[in-house]
Amino acid sequence: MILLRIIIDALFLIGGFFALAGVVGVIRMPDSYCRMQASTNTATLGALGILAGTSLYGFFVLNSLAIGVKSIVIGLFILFSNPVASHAIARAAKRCGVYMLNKSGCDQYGRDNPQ
Amino acid sequence: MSIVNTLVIIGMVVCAIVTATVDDVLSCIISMGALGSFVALEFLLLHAPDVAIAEGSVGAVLTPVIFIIALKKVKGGKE
Amino acid sequence: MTGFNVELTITAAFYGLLCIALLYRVIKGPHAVDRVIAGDSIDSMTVVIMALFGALSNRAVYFDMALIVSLLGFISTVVISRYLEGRS
Amino acid sequence: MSGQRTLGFVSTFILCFITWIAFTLAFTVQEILGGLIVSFLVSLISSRFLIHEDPLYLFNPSRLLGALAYIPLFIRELVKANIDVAKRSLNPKLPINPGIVKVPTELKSEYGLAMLCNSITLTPGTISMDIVEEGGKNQIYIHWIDVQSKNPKEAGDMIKGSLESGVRRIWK
Repeated sequence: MILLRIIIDALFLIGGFFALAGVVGVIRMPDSYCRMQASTNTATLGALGILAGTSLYGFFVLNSLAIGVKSIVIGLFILFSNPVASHAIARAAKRCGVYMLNKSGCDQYGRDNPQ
Repeated sequence: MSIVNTLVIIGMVVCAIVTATVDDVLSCIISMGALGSFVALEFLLLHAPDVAIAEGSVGAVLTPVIFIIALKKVKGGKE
Repeated sequence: MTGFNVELTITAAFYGLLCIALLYRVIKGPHAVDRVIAGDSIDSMTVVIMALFGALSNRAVYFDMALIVSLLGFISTVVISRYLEGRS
Repeated sequence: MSGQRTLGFVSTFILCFITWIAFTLAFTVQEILGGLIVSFLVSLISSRFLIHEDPLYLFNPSRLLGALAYIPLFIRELVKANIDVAKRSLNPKLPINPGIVKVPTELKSEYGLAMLCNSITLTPGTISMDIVEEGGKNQIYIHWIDVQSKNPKEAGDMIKGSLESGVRRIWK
């Protein structure tokens, strides 16, 4: 039981750390696209770590099948629906001309599709 | 859990103030969606899951979508 | 098994604090795209807090709520991005 | 063609019913009856949009093994990229070098392209923005937070080298 508790605590710590990194990135980054990259960080490991932890907690501590299975289903839905939204908002931002920090001088989308 | 309750109430108030004071209509709609998800969380923290389901589907999703469709019909309020 | 309550509460409070920190980007974001990104992150963090609260109070009904928010949350983002794409 | 359509309908129906069981987890008569009716209606409407090709394409031992082998590969890439982006955003000097690169890919089928693009978007540090078809090959535009190479081939190897070889074992 003590080993299970350590595993669940470690999963919660991992999730919290990556969520903190993502939020700091969203606040600090200089342009919209880099903010998008940082927000993927919270949505993947920040959410999936906590959901894996609650799934283990439901299966082995509470002995409830429903809580464990529903945690896994929520994680799968986040995994499927988040990239669609991220891709759509990135393309819309580039199409309507949001400012992009171009430090490397490499903008092949803007070169191929001039406004 | 009363700490989380306090934090969620602060978030609701800040979102409501942003909704009332910001200039751009689209930003107004987005912050109202954030307000809807905070309100759904608050209902869940008060042990009312049925109200929370209704609020989460209506306040966080349906209202912004309807407002966006209306904004598209009037062409962004310009003209 | 009441020993777990401490971790669950602390994690939920930490995520609530992060939501408040994200509101800075909602208030100040120069363009609507920044606000959309911050709102999307707030949605996924709300789902996490709901799951933690459901595990804390040991009721599977609360997980349905998190499921619905995570399912419908991305629809508004996609609709807003379609609108932005058509406006240019 | 009609047999193809019926098979697609049946597979969509089974997928919907499994999802319903995972949602409710209550094995009473009225729950299962409601699930049968709802998944019948949903698959009647949406099976044409979900399945365009051979419905039994995935039910092949080598492809199922490839799909199983893709999961640990993807998790390893996810953790590696997450640690990288977390280091960058917590660093006080903010070492970023963003840009958009254009990368060719060998994949042809729609499902394979969708799976590769979603995997690229889910790993932090890269977002796939658009797909165009040029010269018989599909090209993906990728926003990259740290551009290390402007050459399409090298950039492609760095971004999606192991992911694409994993996807190619499943889809064409």
